[in-house]
Amino acid sequence: MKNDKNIIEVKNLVKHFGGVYAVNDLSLKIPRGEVVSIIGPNGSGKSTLVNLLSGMVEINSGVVILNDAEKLKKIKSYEIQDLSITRTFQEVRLFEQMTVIDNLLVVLTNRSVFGSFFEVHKKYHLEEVERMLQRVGLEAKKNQLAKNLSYGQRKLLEIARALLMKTEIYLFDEPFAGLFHAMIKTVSGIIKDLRKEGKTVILIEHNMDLIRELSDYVFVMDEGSLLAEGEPDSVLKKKSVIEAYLGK
Amino acid sequence: MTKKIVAGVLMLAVVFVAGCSVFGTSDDAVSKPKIAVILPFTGDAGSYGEMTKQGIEIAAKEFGYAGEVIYEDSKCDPKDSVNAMTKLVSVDKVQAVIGDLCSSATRASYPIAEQYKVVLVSPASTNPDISKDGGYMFRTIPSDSLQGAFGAKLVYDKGYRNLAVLYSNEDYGIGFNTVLKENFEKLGGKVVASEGVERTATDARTQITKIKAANPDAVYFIHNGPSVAAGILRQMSELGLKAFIVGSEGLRGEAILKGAGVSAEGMYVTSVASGTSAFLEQFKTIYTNVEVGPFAAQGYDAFKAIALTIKDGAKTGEEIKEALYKVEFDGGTGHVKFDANGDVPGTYDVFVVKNGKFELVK
Amino acid sequence: MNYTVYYIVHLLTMFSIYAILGVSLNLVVGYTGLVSVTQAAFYGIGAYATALIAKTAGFGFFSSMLIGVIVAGLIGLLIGLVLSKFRDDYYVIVTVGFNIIAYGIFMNWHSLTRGPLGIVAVPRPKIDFLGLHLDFNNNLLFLALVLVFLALIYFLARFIAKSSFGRVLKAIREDEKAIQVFGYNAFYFKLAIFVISAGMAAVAGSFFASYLRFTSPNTFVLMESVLILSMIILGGLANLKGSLLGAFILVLLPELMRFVGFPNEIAAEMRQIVYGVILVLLMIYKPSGIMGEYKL
Amino acid sequence: MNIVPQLILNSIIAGSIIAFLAVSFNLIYGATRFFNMAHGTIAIFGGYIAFFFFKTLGWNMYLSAILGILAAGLLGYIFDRIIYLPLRKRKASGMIMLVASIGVFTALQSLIQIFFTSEFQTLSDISVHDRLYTIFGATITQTQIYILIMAFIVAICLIIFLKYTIFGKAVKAISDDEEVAKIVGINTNKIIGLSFFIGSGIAAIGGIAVGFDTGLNPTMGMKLLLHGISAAIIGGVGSVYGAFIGAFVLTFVANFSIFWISGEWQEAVAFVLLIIFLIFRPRGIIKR
Repeated sequence: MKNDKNIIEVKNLVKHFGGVYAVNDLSLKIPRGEVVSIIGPNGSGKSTLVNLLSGMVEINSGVVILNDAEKLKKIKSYEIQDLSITRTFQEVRLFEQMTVIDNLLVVLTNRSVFGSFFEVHKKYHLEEVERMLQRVGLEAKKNQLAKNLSYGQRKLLEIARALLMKTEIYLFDEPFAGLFHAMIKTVSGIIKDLRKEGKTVILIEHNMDLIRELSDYVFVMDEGSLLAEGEPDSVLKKKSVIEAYLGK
Repeated sequence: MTKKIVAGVLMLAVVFVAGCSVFGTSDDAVSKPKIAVILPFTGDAGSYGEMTKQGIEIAAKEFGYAGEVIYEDSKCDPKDSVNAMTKLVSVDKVQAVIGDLCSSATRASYPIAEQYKVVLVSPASTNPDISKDGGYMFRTIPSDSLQGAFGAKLVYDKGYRNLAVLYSNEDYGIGFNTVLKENFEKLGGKVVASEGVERTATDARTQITKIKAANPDAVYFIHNGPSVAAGILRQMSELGLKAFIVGSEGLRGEAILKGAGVSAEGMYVTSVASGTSAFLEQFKTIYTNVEVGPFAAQGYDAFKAIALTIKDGAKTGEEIKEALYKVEFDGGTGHVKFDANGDVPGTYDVFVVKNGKFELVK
Repeated sequence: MNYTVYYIVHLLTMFSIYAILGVSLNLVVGYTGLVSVTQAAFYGIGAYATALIAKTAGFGFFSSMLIGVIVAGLIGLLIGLVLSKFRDDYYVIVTVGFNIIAYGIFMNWHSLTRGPLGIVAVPRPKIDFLGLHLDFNNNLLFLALVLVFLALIYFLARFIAKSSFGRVLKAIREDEKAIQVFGYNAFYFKLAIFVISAGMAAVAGSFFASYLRFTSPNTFVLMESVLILSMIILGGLANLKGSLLGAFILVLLPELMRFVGFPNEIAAEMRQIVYGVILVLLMIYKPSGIMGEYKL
Repeated sequence: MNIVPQLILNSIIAGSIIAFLAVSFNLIYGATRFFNMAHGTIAIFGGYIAFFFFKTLGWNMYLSAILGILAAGLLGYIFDRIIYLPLRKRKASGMIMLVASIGVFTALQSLIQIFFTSEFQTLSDISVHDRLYTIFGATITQTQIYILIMAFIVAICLIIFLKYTIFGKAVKAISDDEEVAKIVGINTNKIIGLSFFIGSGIAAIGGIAVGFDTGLNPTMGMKLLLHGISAAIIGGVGSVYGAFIGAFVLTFVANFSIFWISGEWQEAVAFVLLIIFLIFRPRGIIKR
């Protein structure tokens, strides 16, 4: 079901830390409006790829192409919002000593120093945050400090924060890790809604059932390069993929 | 809610304070003019403050002020001197103040005295610029412009032509250095190097190295912190500086002998006269086993000058000021008469450090 | 006025000046998480601006204060630019370096600051405006003026802390890398608050120089910055009322020590010891300070 | 008379004193990962203890020095046990420990002021001229030569000690990652306590050297430490060898700066150098 328009294309991407090649000459195309999963054993470069796409680490070489047009050699993390990209983190990174509502309001703020000075949060900002809290079931915890939430609640808050960015592309780095069943249903519901809205979701996940249920396309990475790609069912049956997971 | 309270309290404080300041409190009638003293009693120059106070106490007893003089400790720090002066003029409402010892402290507190028309008589600040500070400023110690000339002549007469100067980087040091340079060059000598060192810094090794490089035959060392100066004297001998060393009166403290030991041996010190023989006898009768300090006689004269004007009927600061320009008497340092700048002529003694003691050179 | 009123007014004035310094530094340390130990440099710039400019013809206290704020802001900008390259320990050490460099300039640039001689006869403010003639030589009136400016700065700081800008600062404090992902270039936000804080500190400097009628380099030493930092940590980080409380304790402590009756020649040292011990105990038992909302 | 030789000697003398601070600071920073602001005052404390035994009680000079070093080492160890260990247990951040060390610095400095007044005290015997040696027209005293030799010996011993002993390897492991070191079975608290003891002791040698050189004053602790930290950073934080070199780089630049600007600016020059170094070479000369 691949349509022709690619929202992101990565060409010969390389990222090394000292001698270690986390991402090794990786090239892949991510179609618009689909849920794409990236799977692979730990240390295969999945998180590094997401960090590269979100400007958290510098690209050593290779290029990232957006909407088959913009060619990017360098991505700065505070610029990815203009590229309509946002993300969550493998280890949750919330603003711990701030309230839940502040954790969400802060991403709706005007991006310029002077703008944010005189900005008064209009009613609809607060309503929007309220709606988002209901959607992830955290409205009761509104004035709690982020650090006092449970692990699952913190994951949900992070996803809520990403959704409020209303971008085209969402990078979810193991959003389901450590969630209870109820919360897994909420998050997969959110991902399905995003897909309905024509948004592109890049998902890093280990739970094969969720991958089959949610993703339109799957990339398998191993030791920093692309091992296989394709529809979830066909890819997951491939010998090489299973071996990569179970270890040679 | 608490934000409202804080805002309220702040506003209230402002209103209350502004309100009662408009009324203020009336000045109580001036009975007997009050005299106060601002000197360093703690800190580096604390020993000098004590010695000056002894001279003042003698005069206070003589004029029946014993026990009424208000003493404030300035630690030779301009900030403390200013605080003390502000308190004396606005609370104790004194008419005359004796002080301060260090030139920076005197010059910082003088503007406040002048504004409240209070006379300031310094027994020890020798910075030449103080003469031009204002009408209410008097001194019973000659300005460094005189000591600079005296010191320059002393070095020149001893046959030295290349003089280097190491001075402490504050009023006293800078003032003395400029005057010394002028006079020595007027006499035909050459000032080959002049290096400043921060008043509290003990490591003057770089400055001494520069001085040594100019190979002077005489070095004038101007400092008013004896224990710090002692460390620097040690460094001079450590760096093998071979030259005739002359110290300013700031170096005539016990701490120099205790701190520098053999490095101070043979050093000359110019110092303002420590008092006429009559004064020294009077001093000995009261403070039997105490050696008269460098500014005791000047402290005595400062108090006596003010007391004499009050005896002649001067009541307010202004009256005391006018009378001081006319007063003339034989004091602890000899004949005292203030010139138009409020300065007095001065005679100097010369001491040499011989086996650990200051000896008067005739 | 009798001595007690005079002394209370003196204490309140010093409280207000240190409260302004505390509030200004809290914006940087408490709200943005940048531990700066160079506030005394901006305090000094304000003091010297007033000391140098206030008595020249055509300028009064208020215009000198304005110039002080602008100059402190510009220098804050330069220092902020250099500081943007550093984090945590290194950030602290570089701010310490700037404080020492600033002290070196106050002490050794004789032609400008008259070095250790300091500047004497700094005038008190005067207001001759629409028939209102106020001469601030009277310490009570001067205190009223300082309190007004303290209130202004307090509410400006509160406005900043409550604004979206303040919320982004807190996010930077919590996780600078994360907030960048959401499109906020922390560099500009950190620079902006550093400049604002420098300007506020200059206001305190102007009042200090004018109150004392004198200014010299040895007030703006490194230990003064350490004192202001410890004060706001004691009061409570990221809580402006905490900074007022910290300033109050700092000014009141020496007076309380008088009643404890240490012999006066070691009173100053005993105060420092009590201060140091409080700081240590705070860091162990309540690192966010008395009213704090942020733990370093 | 060319002053370059004397400037070189001045720099070496000053450098050797700062080296004690820089080297010991690096050892403690390596193990604890926070800037201990009380380190300089602990060094001065060691100097004063030596002064107390040597000058006030008149004991033998070498014995007094050793007692000074042990006293400072013990003090450093005690501070770690009662302050920094509880803080580590509470997972306190490096900044919290830094501010706590500022508290220790303030209290300790005032304590010294009470017992020894703020007058300058010297350890050197002022009743006799120190033997002078002149090389190329520059003079250096016997005591200064002893300090110099001592600095080299201590640095070399520390480098060997850290490289080849279990303690050294443990400190290295802790500085990389304290958690991992714990898992591997290193009793981190004991090692950190020991590095405080050794670090404070070495710093005290610097304190005693200052006592012989320019004299002791309670408030010079912080100034000495800041030079030590600058030297450690310029040399390369965490590497003892780097700190040693950094000390001399710092003093050479500060001393030779007097060709362009007057001596009073030395303090500011040292920090301008540090900041420039931090901007262009944050890892310092010796890359770790």
